[in-house]
Amino acid sequence: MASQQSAVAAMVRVRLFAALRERAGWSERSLPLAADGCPLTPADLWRQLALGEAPPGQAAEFPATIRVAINHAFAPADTPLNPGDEVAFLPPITGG
Amino acid sequence: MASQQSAVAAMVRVRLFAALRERAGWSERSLPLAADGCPLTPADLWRQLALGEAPPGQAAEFPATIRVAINHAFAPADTPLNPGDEVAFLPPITGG
Amino acid sequence: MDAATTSRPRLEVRILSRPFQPLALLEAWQSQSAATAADSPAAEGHFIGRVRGSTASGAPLEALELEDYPGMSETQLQAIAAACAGRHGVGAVLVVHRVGRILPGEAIVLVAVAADRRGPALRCVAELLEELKHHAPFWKREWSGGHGTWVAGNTPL
Amino acid sequence: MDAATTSRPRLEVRILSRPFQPLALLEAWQSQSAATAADSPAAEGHFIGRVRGSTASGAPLEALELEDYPGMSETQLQAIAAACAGRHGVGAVLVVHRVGRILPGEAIVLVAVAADRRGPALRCVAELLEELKHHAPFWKREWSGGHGTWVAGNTPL
Repeated sequence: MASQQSAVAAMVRVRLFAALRERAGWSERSLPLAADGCPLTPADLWRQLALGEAPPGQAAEFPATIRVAINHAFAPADTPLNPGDEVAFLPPITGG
Repeated sequence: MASQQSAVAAMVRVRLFAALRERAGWSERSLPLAADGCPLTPADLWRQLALGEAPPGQAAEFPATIRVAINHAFAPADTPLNPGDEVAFLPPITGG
Repeated sequence: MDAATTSRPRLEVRILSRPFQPLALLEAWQSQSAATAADSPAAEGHFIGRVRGSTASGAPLEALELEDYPGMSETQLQAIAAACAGRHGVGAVLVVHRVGRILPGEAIVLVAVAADRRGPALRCVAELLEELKHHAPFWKREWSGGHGTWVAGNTPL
Repeated sequence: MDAATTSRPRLEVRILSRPFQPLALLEAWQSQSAATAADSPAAEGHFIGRVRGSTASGAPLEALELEDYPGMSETQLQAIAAACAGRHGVGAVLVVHRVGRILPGEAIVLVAVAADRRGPALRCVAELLEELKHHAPFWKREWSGGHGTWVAGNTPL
């Protein structure tokens, strides 16, 4: 039971919106939090998932135009993630 | 007929409002325009009618807080008046 | 809707001696500004001012008495509305002002502006309000304890 | 009415997936803010934003699609409303935002602020509007000629 719980909790949920979602072709994924033991950040996920416009092989800087939310609150892209976190990548906001 | 018309036209109407009206004790008067041939101004009327707070005998400057309207439009207190003009003295405005 | 900024703005000015319902007047004004829903302005700003329950000195207010200079008050409101509408390039302006005896909670003033953008709409409302508070011939008297006192100046921003 | 500035402001935030009538929501909101007419706020500012009839590039617009981040959009609107209300010391704030498919002329956003003075009421409306346009997770897509285009940035002030 305990190991099953920690396996569930050691995932993060990734969400994409609007143009970003359409470019990637998906809106939501669950990923393991730390395969190599290092604390994972949203910027790491961005590269791993090849969400940038640069070809997947090339390491691209995290773009200044994209904002990150962790558990519904804005957060820096280099925030270490915790098990169970929901990470969202938000293209430029155009509401109102 | 002609002389009667010019006698009517050579008057000005004076109107007071709000606190100014209550201090003077009247709201509207008709006065001859030019008894001595000089062009009459609202400031002249103000002194003639002793509308200021200074004792009637003392010549008081036209107060900066009072605005003048001639025929429903704001005007300087030294504007020469024309026959038939309606001159209003307006205490500080407090609408809205 | 670009027509709103290039054609002559629609101005409506009303001085009322009886209580009015701001939202009812806004509804009538909106229905005049757009023949079809798609013609509705992209941005609309409103302001409603109401009588406070107490005097400037903190006593309970029985009523506010609003005196105007009939004839000039309409002319001035119209001139102020036209000037503000022109400066901000807005499509339509509504200004409603009460006169007479006004009870606490009743509306004294309503300003509404329709424009193609939020900036001009909101700036025009604010500017119109300042202009009419200082340049339209209206005077307030507060009635409290059976005694009337002319208000000396406008409330601070 | 001094209570409005000293007590906790009343905040109401709504995200709606169906068309709404701004004046009807304002009426309901007003009736909640004042138990009696005399309790009505002295100053009230409103803003209504509606869908334009044409796209950013001037083509006829069929509809605007508004996507949000459910959960975060409510949280953010609430946080923005609370922060603006606190900064300006206002008594009550209403924020309504549409999502989904919105037709030309339909309302997208409604902001209303009740306060004891005109300055805070109008400034809070303007600031709230800017804040939500830049910091609440909503995205617009314009549909024209059967083709959808994500809007790249907000319209200028």
